[in-house]
Order: sequence, then C-alpha cells, then structure tokens
Amino acid sequence: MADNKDIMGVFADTDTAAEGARQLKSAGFVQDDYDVLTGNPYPEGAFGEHVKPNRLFVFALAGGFVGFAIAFLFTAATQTAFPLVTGGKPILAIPAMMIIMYEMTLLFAMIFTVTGVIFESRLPRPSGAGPVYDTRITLGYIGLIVTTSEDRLEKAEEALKAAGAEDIVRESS
Amino acid sequence: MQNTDGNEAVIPGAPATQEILTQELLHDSLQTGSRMRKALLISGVLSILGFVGLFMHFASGTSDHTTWNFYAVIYFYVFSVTMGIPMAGIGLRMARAQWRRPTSRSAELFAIAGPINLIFFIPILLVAPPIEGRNSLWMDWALAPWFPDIIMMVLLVVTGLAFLYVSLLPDLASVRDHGTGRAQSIAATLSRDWNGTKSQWSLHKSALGILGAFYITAYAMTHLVLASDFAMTLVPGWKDPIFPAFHAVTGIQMGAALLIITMYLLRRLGGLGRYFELEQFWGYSRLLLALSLFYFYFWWCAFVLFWYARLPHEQMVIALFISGDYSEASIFTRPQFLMFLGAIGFSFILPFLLLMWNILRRSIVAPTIVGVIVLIGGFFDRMRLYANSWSIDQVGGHGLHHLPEVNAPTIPDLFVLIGMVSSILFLYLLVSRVVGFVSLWETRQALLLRFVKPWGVGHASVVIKPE
Amino acid sequence: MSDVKWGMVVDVDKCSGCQACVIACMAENNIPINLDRDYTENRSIAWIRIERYWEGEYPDVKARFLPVLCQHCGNAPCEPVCPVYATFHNDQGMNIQVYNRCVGTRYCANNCPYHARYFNYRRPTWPETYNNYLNPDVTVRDRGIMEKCSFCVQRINAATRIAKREGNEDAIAGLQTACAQACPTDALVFGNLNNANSEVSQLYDDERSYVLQESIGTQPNIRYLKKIDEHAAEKAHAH
Amino acid sequence: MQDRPTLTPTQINDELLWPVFSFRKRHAVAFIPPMILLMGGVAAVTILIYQGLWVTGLQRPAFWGFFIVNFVFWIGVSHAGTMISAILRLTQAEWKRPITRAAEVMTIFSLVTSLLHPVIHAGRPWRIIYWLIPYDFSRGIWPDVRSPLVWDPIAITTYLTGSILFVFTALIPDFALIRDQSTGLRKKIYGRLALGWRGTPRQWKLQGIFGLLMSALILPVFVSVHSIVSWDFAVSVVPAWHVTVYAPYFVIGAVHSGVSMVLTLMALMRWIFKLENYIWEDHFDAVGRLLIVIATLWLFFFFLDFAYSFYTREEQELAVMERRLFEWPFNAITVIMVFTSYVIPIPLWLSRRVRRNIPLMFWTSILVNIGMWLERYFLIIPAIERKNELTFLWSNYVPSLIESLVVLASFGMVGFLLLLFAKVVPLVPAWEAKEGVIFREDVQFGEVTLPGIIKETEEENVW
Repeated sequence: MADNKDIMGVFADTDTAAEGARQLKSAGFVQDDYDVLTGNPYPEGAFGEHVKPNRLFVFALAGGFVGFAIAFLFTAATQTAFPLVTGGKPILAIPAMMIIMYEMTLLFAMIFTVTGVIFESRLPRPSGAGPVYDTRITLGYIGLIVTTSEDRLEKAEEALKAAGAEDIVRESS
Repeated sequence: MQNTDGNEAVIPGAPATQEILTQELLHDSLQTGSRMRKALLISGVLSILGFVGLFMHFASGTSDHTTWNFYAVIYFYVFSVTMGIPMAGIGLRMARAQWRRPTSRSAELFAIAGPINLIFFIPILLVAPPIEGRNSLWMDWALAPWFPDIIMMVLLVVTGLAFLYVSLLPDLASVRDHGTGRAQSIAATLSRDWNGTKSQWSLHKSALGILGAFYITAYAMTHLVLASDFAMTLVPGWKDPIFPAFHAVTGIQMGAALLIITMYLLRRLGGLGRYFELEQFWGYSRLLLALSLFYFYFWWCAFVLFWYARLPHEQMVIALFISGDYSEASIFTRPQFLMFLGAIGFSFILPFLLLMWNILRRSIVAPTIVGVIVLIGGFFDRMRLYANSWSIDQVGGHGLHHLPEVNAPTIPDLFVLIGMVSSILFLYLLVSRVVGFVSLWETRQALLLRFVKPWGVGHASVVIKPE
Repeated sequence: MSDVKWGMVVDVDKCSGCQACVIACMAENNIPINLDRDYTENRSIAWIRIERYWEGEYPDVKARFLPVLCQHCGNAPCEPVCPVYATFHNDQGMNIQVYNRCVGTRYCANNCPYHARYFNYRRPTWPETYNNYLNPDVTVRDRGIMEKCSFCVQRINAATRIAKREGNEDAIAGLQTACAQACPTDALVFGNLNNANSEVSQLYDDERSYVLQESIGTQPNIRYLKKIDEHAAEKAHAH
Repeated sequence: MQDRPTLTPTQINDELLWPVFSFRKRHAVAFIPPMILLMGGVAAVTILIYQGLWVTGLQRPAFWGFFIVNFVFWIGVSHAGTMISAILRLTQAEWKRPITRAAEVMTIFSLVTSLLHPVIHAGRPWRIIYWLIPYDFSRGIWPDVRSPLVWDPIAITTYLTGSILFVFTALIPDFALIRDQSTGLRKKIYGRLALGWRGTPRQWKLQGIFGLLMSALILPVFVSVHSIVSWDFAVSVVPAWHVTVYAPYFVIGAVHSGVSMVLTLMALMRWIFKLENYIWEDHFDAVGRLLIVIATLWLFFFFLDFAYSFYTREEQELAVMERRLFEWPFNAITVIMVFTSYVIPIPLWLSRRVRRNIPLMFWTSILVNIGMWLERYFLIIPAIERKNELTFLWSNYVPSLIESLVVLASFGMVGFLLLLFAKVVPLVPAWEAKEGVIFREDVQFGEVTLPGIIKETEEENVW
C-alpha cells in the first residue's frame, strides 16, 4: 500500500505511551498498524505491540555449514596439492583438519549471524533513522508510529493526542 | 502466554499457594501407596543379590585382579553416577539458580547412596594390585593406595550425608509438627530443636554453603585419587593429568542424566508434575548439553596430544582405550574400538546432536531420552576405561608391551550390578517416606521470590535475588 | 634414486673427540666462525658437535665423547610443527631444511630432542680474506633462519647427477659426508642403508648399536655403537 | 544494595557521554603513562627488527622467551570479555550490564596486542605474512595445516572477528544515541555507523537474541583459542610441556587473569570517568565471588599439573621441577606466583567487606595479574631450559632489556587503545544502563526493600 503515511506521537513516559496504545486499539487500529520507538528495550508486549518471528538461527546454521565446507576443502586441498611428509604423519592428518574445520565453522556462523541480525532488523537504512523520527526517543521518550492511509491519519492523531502525546510528528509529503 | 510463562516458572500449573504446597508435599506425597510398597519390597529383595554376587566373586579368588575387571567397571559406574548427582544440585544451589529449587531435594537425596558405595569399595581395595614398581602419585608410600583412598571415600560419603541432613532439617521439623506415624517419630528425633529462628536460618544457610563447597572439593579429590590409583596406575606409560578431571566431569554428566530421568519418573508415577515442569527439564538439559561438550573437550585434549607427539608408549595407550589393535583389519574384531564408539557416540555425539535444538531441550520427553542415552554411554565409557586397564597384568615398564585380552563379564558381575542399583533405589525410596521428594522450604521460599505484576499494557514477572 | 636411504653409524668407541668432523663440517657448509661471544651466549652454530661428559672422580677422570648431529628422524618431531613446510622428510630418508621458506619461528628447534637445530641470531660474517673460501655449492644463511646438518646434501645431489650421467652407481657408492671423510678414526660411517653390502648397513645392525633417546620414538637414520667398556651401558643412556 | 541510584535517561546520557563530547583533563592525564610505555616499546621493537634477535636474551635451547610468555598472557586476558559477556549473558546475570562492553573491548585490544608478539619474535618478521598467505604459489605449497602455528592464527582470527562483530552490533544503539545528541560532522559519522537504527521492538528484541546466540557461538571459540595456544606447547615432545591437562589449565588460568584484569579496569573506569552511578560495590562483590570459584578451579588444575609431573618420576621432568622449585630465580617466582594469584587474594575476597572495598579489590586484582604473568613464565621457560636428556646443552635464559621494554609496552598499548576507544563511544553501554533502570523493581518485604528484576521471558528461540 504505497499511499500509506506515517504519523508518530511522542510520549514522555511509559504509562502515557501504554495509554496511547489502548486509545489506538479503541480507535480501531490493530497491532500491525502501529509500531513503537524506544530508547532502550522494554519488556515485550509492554505496549501491546507484537514482534513478527525471525529466522536468525537459519543464518547461523547456514554459516556453519558454509564454514565447514570451506575449511574442509582448504585443508584437504592444501595437503594433497603438494604432499610433503612431515613427522611421519599421514598426508591427510584428520585431527589437525578437524581443529581448523571447527574454527572456520564457528567463524562463518558468527559472521552470518551478524549479517542476519542486521538484515532481520531491517538495517542498514540508507535514509538514516527515517522521515518520522524524533531525537528525543534516545532521551527516554517513547514514540508510537501509526502507519495508515491518508484518511485515517486524523483519527490516529486525535487518539494519540487524547492519550497525552507531547508532540505529533508527521511524514513530510 | 509469555507473561503467564514467567508465572509458571517455579510452581507451574494451578497458581500454587502455601496451602497447596503444604497439602501436597507434607501430606499427599508422604502417603505410602501400594505401588510404593511393591517398589520398596522388590528393591529390598533384589539388593541381596549384590552381596550374593560379591560372595561368588570372592569364592573365585582375589589373587588375579584381571578377573575382577567388570566388577571395577560396575563399581566405578555406579559410584560416578550416584556421587555425581548431588554435585548437580549443589552446584546450581551455589549458582543461585531459581528454577532448581523444586529439584534440589531429589538430587541431594542421592547422597544416601554413599554407604552402599563404601561397602562395595572394599573389594576394590582388596583386589587392586599393589603400586610397587608402578607409576603412582604416592611415591611408593607403604600405606598407599589403600589408606588415602579409603580416607577420601569416607570423607566424601560423610560430607554428602551431612549436607543432606542439613538441607533436610527444616522439612524434618515440619514433618515433626504435621506428620503422622513412624515418619513423624523419626522426624521428631532427627529434627532436634529446629524451630526456624532467625539465627537457626542464618546458620543453616552458611552450613549449606560450607558443606556444599566441601562436598565439591571432596568429590574432585576422590575422583582424582581413584582415577589414578585404580585406572592410570595399572597402565604402564599412561600419564594423563586430565584424566581425573575427565572422570569427575563424566560423573556429573551421568548424574545430571539420571536426575532428569528421576524427575520424569516422579512426574509420571509420583504425581509431582507441578514441581518438575518444563523449566526444570529445560534447565537440566542445558546443563547436560554443556557437560556432554565437556566430555568431548576433555577427551580430545588428551587424544590430540597422544596423536600428535607419536610417543611409542602413548600410541599404546591410544590403542588400548580408543583404536584397538591396528593389525586387526576389521574394526569389529577390536573390542577396545567398539567400546570407544559406544562411549563417544552415546556420551557426546547423540546427546549433542539432539540437545543442540532448543525445541528438544525445551521439552520433557526429549531430555529424558537423552538422559537414558547418556547413562548407556557412561557405562560404555567406564567399560572402555576399567575393563581394559584392569585386564593388564604387566607391572611397570616404560610402556605397554602388548594389548591385553579383555575378560568377559560373568554372572556375579550382573548380580553385583542389580544388587547395587536396587539397594540404592531401596534406600532412596525409604528416606523419601520421611521427607518426600520435593523440598518444602525451598519451594515455599521460591513462592515468595517470584510474582507477576501488570506492566504497560501486559504483565511481567518479577524475580527477587536476595544476597 | 628413491631406492636410496641415507644413514650413518657413529661408533662412540672409536671417537677420540678430536673435533675434526666439526671443522670439516664448518668448512664444507659455510658455517660462520663462532666467536667466544657466541659460546658465552649459547648461540654457537655447529651442525655436528662433540658432547663431552666427564666420568669418575679426580684423579681417575675419564672423558666421554658423543658426536651429535641431526639424526634425520623418520618421525621427526621438528617437521610437523613448522607452519611453512620449511622442513620435511624426503624420499631418501633425509630431513630437509629449506632456507628460503623459513620464517624463523624456532618451533622446530624447541621440538628437537637432540638440540640439533641452530638459529642464526646474527648475520653471519667472515674475515675479509675468508670470503673466497666459501663453498659455492652451499647457501650462506642470513640471520633469522634455522639451519642444521643436511647430510651434505650438495654432495649427494652432485653424486646423483654424476651417477645418472655415467649410468653406474659408483659415485653414489663412494659418497662421503664431510664429517665422515674427515674422521681420522672412522668413527663416523656414512652410506646407503638400502644397499645391503655397504659398510654402514652392516654396522647398522651391530649388537652394539643403539639409538639416542629411543623412548621418544623418533626412528632416526643415525645409530650409535656403544663404547666397549663396562660402564658404557648405563653411560650411553644415562646422560 | 544501598547505593543503587535511580537515574533518568537524560542523566545517563550526560554522565556516560561526556568523554565523547568533551576532552576533560582527567581523561587527558590518563593518556600519559600508557603513552610513555608505548614509546619505549616502539623504540625497542625498532631496534629489534633492525638489529635482529641477538638483542634479546634468547639462545639455545631456550629459543622462546618473554615474547611468547607475554603473548600467552595477553591471549589469556582476552578471555575476560567473552567470559563476562557470554557466560553472564547466558546465565542472565543482571550485574553484567555495565561491564560487558569494557570487557569485550579489552578482549579485542589485548588480542591485537598479543598478535604482535609472534610477529616480532619471528626470525624474519617481514616474511611472516607467508605464514598465513601461501607464497610458493607456483609450486602449490601452502601453509602446513598440521602445524599448531597455523591453528593459532586461524583460532585467534576467528576470536578477534567474533569479538569485533559482537562489540559493534551491541554498539549500534549507542551510535544512534550519539547521532541524536550531536550535530554536524559527528552527527553524520555516527549516523553512518548507526545504520539508521530507530529502536523498534523488533530491533531491540533482535539485540537480545543476538546477545544469546552470539554468546552460544563465541563460547566454543573462547575455549578453543586458549586450548590451541596451549597446544603450541603441549603437542611437542618437550617433557614438561607435553601435558594433557594444559588446555583446560590454560583456559581457566586465562579466565582467572582476564576477570581480574576486568576488576582492575572497572576500578580505573570508575575513577577516570566518574562512573560511581553505574559501577557499584555490588559489581565488585559479584565479580569477586565469581573469581573465588574461578581461582579455586585454577588451583585444582595447577595441582593436577604439579602432582602428575612427579607421577612417572622421569629424570627430565624431575630436572624441570627442580629448576622450578629450587633454582633461582624460579624458586622465588614459584612462591610469588602461588601467593599472589591465590593465597593472598582469595581469603581476602571471602569477606564481603573486602569485596565491596574498591581500592582493595583494585590492588588484589593487580596482584593476581602479576601472579598469572609469572605463572606463564613458570610454565613455559624451565621446560625448554632443561630439555631432554642431552644435559650438555642445558642453559638458563636471561631476558634482555629490549624484551622487558616490549612487555611493558604491551600493557601501555592496551591502556592507550582503551582510552582512545573511550573517546569515541561510552565504555558503559548507555542503552543497557537504561534497560537496567527500566527492568529494576524494588520489592518491599516487610521492613526491607529487596532489588527485584523484571524477567525477560525466555521464549525467544535461540536456535
């Protein structure tokens, strides 16, 4: 829905923000219509919001497999490429290979995980924090963002106002 | 759903109150039903088998320790498991894990197995070959290894019992006040003049702390001396300082496994589902996963050194405990290798592959199954270590000359196994008739320290961590 | 030439501790001249050295000599620890040191139970007049490199080339390392162990023969012959 | 429990961000000592590279010396970060909050520092790159994966990468904070770094899960790194090095020294950056309690190594133990080591009053680090001084001035980098501090007030 607009109410503290959430609900907005901006983590569902499930562990697993494969190829290939006998050990020295495979598995698992976190939290945003944002968020204020169609913006605004929003930020269009 | 989950945390199901706790733990669970009677009877009868087996063994002679190899396997297996369980309870108590509260009693109750371990330890001392001409920690001390080892064992057992008694005290008092019949009279004599004054509680707390620390130390040291006196010493050229630590850790691993199984049984048969809930199983399966990883880590630390340095005597140790005789073409004709496969497979590979998934960890059946697997793996591991090392008759020498023939287990060994297990079970159930499987005072405290309050739109559970 | 397996036998009974082998080796392999400084700092380089142990109390003191050089082990502890393959085992039973690859981690030296590996702490220097005496067949090792006895690999290669050219094995049969060549008492015997009738392979299985630090299982290609002496037995192992 | 101030977000911002926005005298002065040490080290390394290794005390058979000891020591210190953040995160210990970042950053910097040592200690540092990147490419020769010296770089690189990613991801919210509180160029730069962070519940939740998952991933690395470093010694055939217990022994020793180093760091942070409101006595108390357990474990492994060196009664090991116990200077080193790393601090830490006395904790933690540095020396050097049977070549290693300067400089370097880092971002994670305030819930129990914690439900699926 391209014509959706954002509107954000900035609240001074938790209670008013929670009140704002209630107001929005009573004004007929469902959970997916609004989102919360906070300066630090809050107990989940404190504002009746809900977080869509993420697939972070998939990244970790994939990374693990990739790393393991790379390490296996690297170790096996390098030893067989120029088979020099050292210390009477077999050319394919499996315990030694295992150590390297272990490390690489974890390395790639970690790299993929971080990629996953950034990707799953919808970052990086080239536009920065976005059009509808208020720097007071990081001062402990709480923002309720409503994403809805033009015609319902008014409804959302008065709901937020009624809950005691200090400020209303609109998407500049 | 998530918010109520916090509430479920300690006392799940119907919102527990002090009254419910009192009713269930002090009255219901102390009733001795017919099933319990049967269990007591059977285990009591079977425990006689152990002594029969012991007698048969002695009849066949104590001169040759290689015929006792499976007795050693069985003894050290049971010893490791039963002495390892209290470690799980004590460790979590020290870590101030809230979720362990309902389970710590059923863990610490296993300290009651101490005397049994002590009795069956005597044959080991009699049969084990002297350390003359062998490597040992004792520098050819005349009294070694018998004297120091028996001291360590007694220390461990006594500490365990003392810890158990102290942790029982408050509940004994409540049984004294509200119990009935023989249990009441026993509790009355045992609980002395405990009436829960402030000073008594603080003393109680510090006593638990000190005894717990003492038990952990005793546990580590006992495993140290036993592992080196009754396994490492017997193998020429085997110097492996990590082995005692490995021995101790695998003991705790098996203990945690048995504890999970116990929890499952109490949940199923004991009707204590309220106390052994998802969170408890989740917590212990996490512990079990960690310990299984430790199993591999400690094993690998020794293996990679032996593999890399290629010292002849260490190659023989690898052959003895891991690979078996290289000249044997088929791996299935190498008993050592098969034992090793069983050990590493059931103690590390399977548990790891299963428990690495939170979905499985966070269930009740899966951890139980893994517990069974780990117990089997543990037996394979003890077999790998003791059956092989006790089959060696070579004395001294820089390294092992040839792999020994492993004597097969005999009927007496089977009897001893059944006897030890059932006698421990018997004692366990007997004590549980007086104080029950779940600690009343700990769960009561748990109720105080956790509650749910409204937060924002939803709810949140608050945990209090008193110093 | 893969049917060749070079080895050496050191007869401790014949060794008189004259150090001729040491000098010969230095001349052959361009080993820098050790100044007293190098000895006081324990940084002297000598691919073959005569270890001297005193036995007995004054007045009846005996000196025991033990020539020690790289044992060219079959299970060489020094080889696998090198991160860059600077040392490895070739198909002629020799332990090869490749100076170009060496980065100087000195791990091999730590792991050599025979102390047979030497490190160039300084850039080697010779008095001006000596520069023309250096052996053109042998690299001069710069500072920061490990070096050790190479069984005079330059001679082996030369002999192998000649043998191939002339199509007979004489050159190889008569091959000598510098130390063996210089030994006045023939205490050092070098040769091809795969050639059954070579002197070295006959002495190799002599009942006096033993291996330095056998317990480490390095399987060297150099064996020692015990001193004929009632004390020899424990001496050979004790020190 | 008494001094737990309730802070407003604004106050937290002001108190944590001042080193970033201003450059006060106390911060500037703190730079001086590490700078001096660092200068000495730079000079020393220059001489070393130009002159060659003869300027060190290395010789035969002690081919490894101070550099390797120091390398092992700093690798050990680097284990603090993961220990603190990962393990405490997994066990959800509340008190970890203010010290995680400092610890993790110390991990990174001590890893970087330790990585310098193998390079400068090599005979031809300019060729060390070949160690990692295959050079004889035309001949297809690559590094030998059988060598522990190849396992090392791979393990350490993994650990370093992991820690950097760990720290960076946890930094994003604070980058956003600085972005919002600043203007001009700084706003632009931090805006880039913040990747457009907004603070939606999803982002916060992912932060939480990331913490757990990353901890679960980095813990195995944490264990493996120091194990592999220990195998540099243990897989060799040098009698007193070839000990199976080395891997866990080194790891637990690393944690011991690392966590004590974190104590030192906490005290210094508290003094230099005035963090009394964030780093409380409670934290020192908690770390102290943790250290008692760790130190006792360390003692157990020390005992294992010690006892079993007499187990086989072989001449060579006994010679090494004789050197360690009876010969100067090792007799002194052994005594100092045992006393400073266990006998003095642990009994002190048993008393709650000592654990909450910050100057005392500071000095005891310094003691432990001295002890643990000596422990590495005690473990590594005598074994090669008394190597194998050829007694003809046994000799004693005496470190040179150059080496000592480099060792001192390594401390300077870590301190310098930490101070520099403090100039860029707050050493105490601001968002975690705020979270701590939000999640705190004091509960009235009759007369007393106990600190409670609002528990995050462990619903999120870690795997």
